[in-house]
Amino acid sequence: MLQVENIDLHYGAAQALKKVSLKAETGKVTCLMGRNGVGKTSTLRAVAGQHGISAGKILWDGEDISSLPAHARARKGIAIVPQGREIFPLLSVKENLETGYAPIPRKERFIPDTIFELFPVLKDMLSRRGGDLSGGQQQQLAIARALVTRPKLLVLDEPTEGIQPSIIKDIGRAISWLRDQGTMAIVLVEQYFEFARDLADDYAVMDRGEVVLSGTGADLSETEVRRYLTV
Amino acid sequence: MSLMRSFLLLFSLAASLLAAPALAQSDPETLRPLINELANGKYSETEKQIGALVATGDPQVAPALEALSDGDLYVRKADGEVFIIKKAGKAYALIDPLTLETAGEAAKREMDKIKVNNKLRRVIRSALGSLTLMAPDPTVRMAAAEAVFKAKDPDSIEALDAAIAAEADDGVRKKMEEARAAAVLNSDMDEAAKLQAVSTLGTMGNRDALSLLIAVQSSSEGALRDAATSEITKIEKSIAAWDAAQNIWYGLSLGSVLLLAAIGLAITFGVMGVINMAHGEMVMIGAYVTFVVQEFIRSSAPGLFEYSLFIALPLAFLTSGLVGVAIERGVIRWLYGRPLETLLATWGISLVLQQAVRSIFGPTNREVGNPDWMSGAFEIGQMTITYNRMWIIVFAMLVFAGLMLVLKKTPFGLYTRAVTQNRRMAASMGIRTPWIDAFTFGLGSGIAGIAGVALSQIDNVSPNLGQGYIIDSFMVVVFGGVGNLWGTLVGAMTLGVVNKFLEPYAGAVLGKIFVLVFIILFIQKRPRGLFALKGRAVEA
Amino acid sequence: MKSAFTKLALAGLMASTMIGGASAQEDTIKVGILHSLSGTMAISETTLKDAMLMLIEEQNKKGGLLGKKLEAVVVDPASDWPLFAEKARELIEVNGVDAVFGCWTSVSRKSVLPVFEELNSLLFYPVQYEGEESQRNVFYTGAAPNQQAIPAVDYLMNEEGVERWVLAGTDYVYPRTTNKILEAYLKSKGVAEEDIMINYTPFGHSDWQTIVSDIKTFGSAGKKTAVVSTINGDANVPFYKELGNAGIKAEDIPVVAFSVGEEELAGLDTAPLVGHLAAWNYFQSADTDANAEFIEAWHAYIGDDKRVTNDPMEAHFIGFNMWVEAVKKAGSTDPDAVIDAIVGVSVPNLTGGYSAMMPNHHITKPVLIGEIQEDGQFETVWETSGLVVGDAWSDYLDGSKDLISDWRAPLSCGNFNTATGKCGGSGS
Amino acid sequence: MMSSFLFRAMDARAGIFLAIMAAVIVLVPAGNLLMPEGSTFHVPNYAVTLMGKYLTYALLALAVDLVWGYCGILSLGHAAFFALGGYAMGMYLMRQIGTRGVYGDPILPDFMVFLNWGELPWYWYGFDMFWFAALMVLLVPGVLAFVFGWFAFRSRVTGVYLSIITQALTYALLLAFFRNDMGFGGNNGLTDFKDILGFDIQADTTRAGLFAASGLALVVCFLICRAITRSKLGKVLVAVRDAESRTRFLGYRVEHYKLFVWTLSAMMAGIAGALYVPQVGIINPGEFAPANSIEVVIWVAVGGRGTLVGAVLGAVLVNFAKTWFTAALPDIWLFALGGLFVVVTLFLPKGIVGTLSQGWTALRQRKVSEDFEAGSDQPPSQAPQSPASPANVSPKKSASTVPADADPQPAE
Repeated sequence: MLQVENIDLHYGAAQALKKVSLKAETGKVTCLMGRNGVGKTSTLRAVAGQHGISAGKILWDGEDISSLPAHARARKGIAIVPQGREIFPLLSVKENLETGYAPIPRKERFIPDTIFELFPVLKDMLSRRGGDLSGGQQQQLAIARALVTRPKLLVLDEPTEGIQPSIIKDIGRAISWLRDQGTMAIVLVEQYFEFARDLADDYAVMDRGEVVLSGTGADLSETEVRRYLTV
Repeated sequence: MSLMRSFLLLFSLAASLLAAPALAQSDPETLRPLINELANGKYSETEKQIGALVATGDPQVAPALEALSDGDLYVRKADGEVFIIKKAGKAYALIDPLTLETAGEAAKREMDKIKVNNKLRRVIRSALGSLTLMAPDPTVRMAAAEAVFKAKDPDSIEALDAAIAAEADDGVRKKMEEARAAAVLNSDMDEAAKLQAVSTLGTMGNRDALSLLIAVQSSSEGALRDAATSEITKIEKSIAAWDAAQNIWYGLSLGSVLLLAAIGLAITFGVMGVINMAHGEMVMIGAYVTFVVQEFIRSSAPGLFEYSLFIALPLAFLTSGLVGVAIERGVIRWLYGRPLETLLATWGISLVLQQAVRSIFGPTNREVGNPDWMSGAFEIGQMTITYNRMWIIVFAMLVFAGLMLVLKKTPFGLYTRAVTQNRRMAASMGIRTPWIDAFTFGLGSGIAGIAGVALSQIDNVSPNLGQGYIIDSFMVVVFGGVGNLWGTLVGAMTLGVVNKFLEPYAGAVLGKIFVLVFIILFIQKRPRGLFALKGRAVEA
Repeated sequence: MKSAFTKLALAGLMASTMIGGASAQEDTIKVGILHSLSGTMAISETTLKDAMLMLIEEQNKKGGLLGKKLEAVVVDPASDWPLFAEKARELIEVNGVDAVFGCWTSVSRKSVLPVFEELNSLLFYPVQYEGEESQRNVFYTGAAPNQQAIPAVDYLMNEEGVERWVLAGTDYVYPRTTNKILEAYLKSKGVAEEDIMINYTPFGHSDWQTIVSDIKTFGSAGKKTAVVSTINGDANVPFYKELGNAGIKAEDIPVVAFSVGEEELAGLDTAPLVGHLAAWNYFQSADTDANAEFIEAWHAYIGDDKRVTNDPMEAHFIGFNMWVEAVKKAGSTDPDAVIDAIVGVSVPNLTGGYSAMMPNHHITKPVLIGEIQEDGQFETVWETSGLVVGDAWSDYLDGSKDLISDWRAPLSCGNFNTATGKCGGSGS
Repeated sequence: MMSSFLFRAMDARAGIFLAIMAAVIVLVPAGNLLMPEGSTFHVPNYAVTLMGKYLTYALLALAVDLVWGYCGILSLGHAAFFALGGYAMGMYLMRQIGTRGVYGDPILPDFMVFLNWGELPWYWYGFDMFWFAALMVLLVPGVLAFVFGWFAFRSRVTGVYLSIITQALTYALLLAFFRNDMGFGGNNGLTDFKDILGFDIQADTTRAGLFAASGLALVVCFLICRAITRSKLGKVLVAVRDAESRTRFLGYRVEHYKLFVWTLSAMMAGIAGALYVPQVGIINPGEFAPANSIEVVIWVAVGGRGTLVGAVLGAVLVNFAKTWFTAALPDIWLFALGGLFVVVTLFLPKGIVGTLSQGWTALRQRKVSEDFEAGSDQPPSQAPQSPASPANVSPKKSASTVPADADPQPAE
C-alpha cells in the first residue's frame, strides 16, 4: 500500500505541492484529478522518485521510501507510465520493453505473454523504433514497458491524453484487467472524467498544489469534481 | 634482439657457405692476414682491404664482412688479431672469423671495435651480394640479387649468368635477371642486349626500374632511346594509379588513428554529453601502461616481448577505465546538468594527470618497442604497406566493431542507450543511472586507453601525448555528429583521406588548415554533423 | 573583496620584491634557471634544469665562487613565450640573480632578449640555433649553423658522395634559416635546383607516411640521396619510426639530423636506424676522462644510470664554467665586468679540448658527425680536425654576409657592417 | 521587486569595481614613477608590467563573459581575436623599429631580411601609421568575427558544435601563423620592439602609461558591457541564452543579436591583445593555441559566469596564481593549478562572484519569502537560474521539460 503523507515539493523557489496526502491500495485504482498545473504530475514524480520532496513522507508497504532514488523505487516494484509516454525514441520496441529488465532478477527477465495479450499490436512491431510509433501505440508500449518490471504499484499519468477513442477503450480495459489481478495498486492521473469515473475505486482532486477532495469511487460526485476540472 | 637475429643469419649463412661446393676455397690461414688488415687505419684503408678480400672470391670471408657491417668485428689490442664478438655479460665471447669456432673470451677494454660507416656498409653489402649468389638458402640468394641490382656492376654479369642458370626458385631468378639487366645497361654490351635489358626492366615496372630507364633515355639514341621512352610512359602510368591507391591507404591509416583517438570521446562526449578535456590523458595513460608492461617484460621475461601488446591491452583498458571511473565518481557526477563545467574540471584534471605522469616517469620520451610483427613493410604492386599501420587499421576496426557489439547486444549497452535518450525515464525503469554513468565513462576512458597502446607504436610516449590528439578527436566527433558512433567512423576516415589527398599538393601544414576550414564550412551546411541524430532525445 | 584581493596581490609582490632585494645582500650568489618544466618543451628542457642544479651543487662542493655559495633559483616558464619574458624579469628584478641559464627555443630567447638588455643581466643560451644574432648580454654556447649544418653537409658530400638532397624541417625559424643557408651553400657547390627538395611540416607532426614515401621516391632517381633533417622535438619519434618501418636504411638514404640527440633517441628502438647520422659538438660516447667524470656525476645526481647526456648539457657545462672563470677573473658578478672578462676565457669541454668565448659571444667547438648505434648512442665517424668558431652572421645569406660582431672595446657592436664600416646593420 | 534588488546589488558591485579600478589606474603608475625606490609605497617595474598584463587578460575575459555569460555562446577561440589584435599592434611596433633592426633595413623587419624577402608584403602596408594599426586592431578581429558569426549564426550552429568550430578557427589560424610563408615571422613572431608613438617602450613612463591605458580600456569596455547587459538588448540576450528557440518564436531575429554581441566581443578581445603586446614585448602564434582560449573560459568560470566583475576577478586571480605557482612550486605547480580548477568547479559552481552574490541574495531571499508568505501573490523567481520548471505552467507543453537538477544534459 502506498501512503503519501503531507508532502511538499519545490521547483527552485516555487512551491508546487503543499501538504499533499494520498493513499493507494493494492487491487484498487486511485484516481487523481484536477486542472492543468495543480500538482498532479508533481505528485506522481514525487512517488516515482523523479523529484525530491521537501517535507512529508512517502511510505510503501509501511517503509519510508522518501529518500530513495528513482531506480531503487523501481526495484521496490514502483513503475511509472509518464505523461507524454517518454518512449526511448531510438530503441526498438523490443529494446524499450527490455529496459524493464533492469530492476528484476535474472530468471524473470522475459516479456510476459500477458503483455502481448493486453496489447497485441506491439507483437508485430517489436523491431520498429519506438519513436516511429503512433501516439496510441506509444502509450500502449509505455504501459507494457512498465509491466515488464512486474510492478506492485503502477502509476499512470494521463494515459488518455491525445489518443484516439478506440485505443482509450483498450487502455481502460487493460487497467481494469490489471486491477482485477489484485497484485498491484494503481494510481491514475486523469482529466477525462468519464474514463476516471469508470475506473476509480478511490479518488482525490487537487487544486493549487493541494488535495481538496478525496473519497471512494462510489462517492465520486460529478458536479463537485467538475468544479475543479473546468477552467 | 636484432643482434640475435643477425647472429642467427650470420651462422646460417656461414654454415651454408661451408657446406656449399667450394668455388675458390682456400686455406683459412692464407686469408687470415688479409682479415687482420681490416683493423688498420681509416675508412678508406678499410675499404681497400674489403676490396682485397672480395678479390679472393672466397666465400669464407663473408662472415667476417657481415660481422664488420653489423659492427661486431673487433680487434684484440694486444696482438692485432681480429675476431667476431658476441656480447656475453660484461665480457665478449670471441669467435674466429674464418673457422667460426669459439676462441675464448676477452674483457671489453682488451678489444677495439673496427669502425664502420654507411659507405663501408654499402661496399660490404654489394660485395657480399656477388659472393653469395650461389648460397643454398634462397633468402640469402634473394638478398644477394638485390644487392647486385643496386650495385649495377658490369663485372657481375658473368656470376649472374652462372647463378641464373643454376637457380631453381622463380622469384629469385627473376630478381637476378633484373639485376643482370641493370648491370647490362651499365656495361658496354651491344644494343640488342641492352634492348633486352630495357624490356626486362619494363616488366619490373617500379621506381627503381624507372630511374634506370630514365638514365638510359638520357644517355642513348635511336631504338634504345625509343624503347626506354615507351617503357617509361608505361611505368609512369601504372605508378600514378598506384600512387592514388597508396594515398587512399595513407588516408585510411590516418583515419584509423583518428578513429582510435576519437572513439572513446564519442562515448564520453557523444553519448554522455561530458566534455572530457582529460580524454587525451586517458590515451596517454594507455601508452604508459604499454611502456610499463614492456619494461617489466624486458627485465623479467624477454621471451614474451612479441606478446607485450596483447598483455598491455587489457591492462591499459583497466587502468584508463579505472581512472575514468574515479574521475566520474569523484568529480563529474557532481556536475551533471552543468556540462560546461565538466570542461573546466576535466581541464584541471588533465593538467594534474600530465604533471603526475611527468613526476612519475620523467618528462622525456619513453621507449615503447615495436614487436617484430609490427615492424617492417611489404609491398603490393608499387604500394608499400607498413605492418604497424596495417595492424592499426585492423585494430581500429576491431575496437569499433567490439564497441558496437557492446552497445547493441548487451544489457549494459541497452541501458546506456536508454540513459542517453531519456535519463529520468531510464531511472524510473529501474536502471541504476549512476552506475551506468560510471561504467560508460569507464568504458570510454578504457577505450581511450587501448587506443594509447596502439598509438604508442607510432608516436611519442611522453606526457604531451594526449594533448596532440585532443583537438583532432573533438573535430572528428563533431564532424561525424555527436552521439553517433557510425558518424565517428565515417568522420575519421573522411578526414583522414581528405587530409592525405591534400598533403601532396598543399603540404602538411596547409593541408591541415584546409581540413579545418573544411570542417568549419561543413558545420555551416550541416549544423549537427554528418550523421545528425533526429528527435527530441538529442536536443534535450 | 576585490580591493582586499588587490591589496593582497600588491602586498605579495612587494614583499617578494623586498625579500629579493634583501637577500641579494646575503652571502650567496644567485643563479637563475629559466627552463620550461611543463608544456611542450618540458620534454627537452627539464633535463637542462637538472644539469644546471648539478653543476651548481658541484661548484658549491668546490667551495662556491668568490667565497660565497651559489644558490639556484628555478622558475617554470611553462613553454609559454611571453611567460619567459615575465619570468626573466622576475628572476633579475625580484630574485636578484647574477646570471641566467636558460631557454631552448629561439622564440623564448627572442622573448627574453629585451629584458636582458634593459636590465643588463647575463643569459647563457645552450642550444644550437639559426645564428643571425649577437647580443651583448647573451652568450651562445650552442652551435651556430656553421658549427653543425655545414660540416655535416660537407661530410655527406665528400665521404658518402651524396648528390641529391632532401631538406626536411619543422616550419619555424631555425629550419628555415638553416635550410636557406644550406641551399645557398649547396648551390655554391654546384648542386642543381632539381636535386634539392625542401619540405616543411607543422610542430608535433605525427603522420609521416606521405613525406617518407616522397623521400623514398625522390631518392629512387638514381643519384645518391640524403636527408638533412631539422625536424624538431616530438615529431622526430614518429618520423624515425615511419622511416624504420618503410625500410629506408641508412646505407640507401642516410638522414642527418641537427636536433636529434641521445635524449631523443632514448624514446626509440634504434635498431632499424643504425647508421643514420647526427651532427653535434658533443656525444655521450666521447671517449675522454672529463666526459666519463661528467657522466658519472650526472648518473649519481639524477639517481638513474640509464639517463643519457647530450649536447645542450655540455653547452651548459661549458657556459657555466666560463661564467665561473669570468667572475673569478673580474672578481665580481657585476654583469658589465663579467661581459668584459669573459671574452677569451677558455675552459675544457667534454670532448677532450678547450672551448673559448669569442668576441662575438659565440664559442669555439669541435664538430662531430655520429652514426646512430643499436644502443641509442652515437659513434663518431668524423670530426673536424680543429675547433670551429661560431659564426653569428652567416656568410651564405645576402643580408648578413657583410656583418661581423665584436663586443670588445672599441668596436662593441653586434652587427658591424664591414662594407659600410658602420655599426647597426646596413643602415644609419 | 526582486529585480530591483538585483540591480541595486549590481550597482553596488559595479560601483566598488569602478572605484577600485580608478584607484589602481592612478596609484600604481604613481607609486611606480613618483615614489622613490625602497619606499613602502614604491611599485616596482616588475609589478607594473605584470599587473598591466593581468588587466589585458581581464579585458579578454570580459569579452568572453559577454558572449558566454550573457548570450550562451561558448567561444573556445577567443584567443584568436586577442592574438589578431596583438598582431596588428605588433606590426605597427615592428615598423617603428626602422633602421634599428639588426640588419638596419629601413623597411623590412629583420625576419624578412634574413629569409630573403624582396619587399614588404602588401598586407603590411599602412602599419607604419598608428591610426591605421589602431583601426586594424578593431577591424581585423571584428571582420573575422562578423564573417564567422554571419555564417554560423545564420546556419543556427549552436552549442558544442559552435564551440568546436571556434576551436577549429583558432587552431587553423595557429597553424597558418606558424607558417613562415605567411610573412608574420613564423614561430618567432614579432619581437624586439623599440618605440610606441615615439616613446621608448622600455621606459618606465611608457610602461606606466600602457598600464593606465589598459586600465582605462578595461573600465570603458566594462561600462559598455554593463550598458548592454542592462538594456533591453541584454534581456533579449539572456533570453537567447536560456531558450533560444522560444526567443525566435517570439519574433526576435536571434542571429542579429548574437552577431552584434559576438563581433563587439571580438573587437574588445582585439583591443586587449593590442595592449598586451607592447607590455609583454612579443606576439607569437602560440597565442592562438586552443589551450589559451580554454584558459580564458576557465578564468571566467572561476570568477563567475555572467557577472562581468567576476570575469575580471577570475582573470586576475588565476593569472596571479599562475605567476606565483610557477615561481614558488616550479616542479609541481600544475597540480596546484589543476587542483584549483577542480575545486572551484565543485565547490563554487557559480564562480567566486556568483557564489558570493548568491549567498547575499539568499540572505535577502529569506526576507522576501517572508514577505511573500505574508500576502504577495507573485512567487519570487531566482534570476540567475535557468528557467523554472514548468510544472505549474502548462502540462501540455511539459514534454520539453527541463530535467531535474541532477540530470546530465548534452553540452550547451
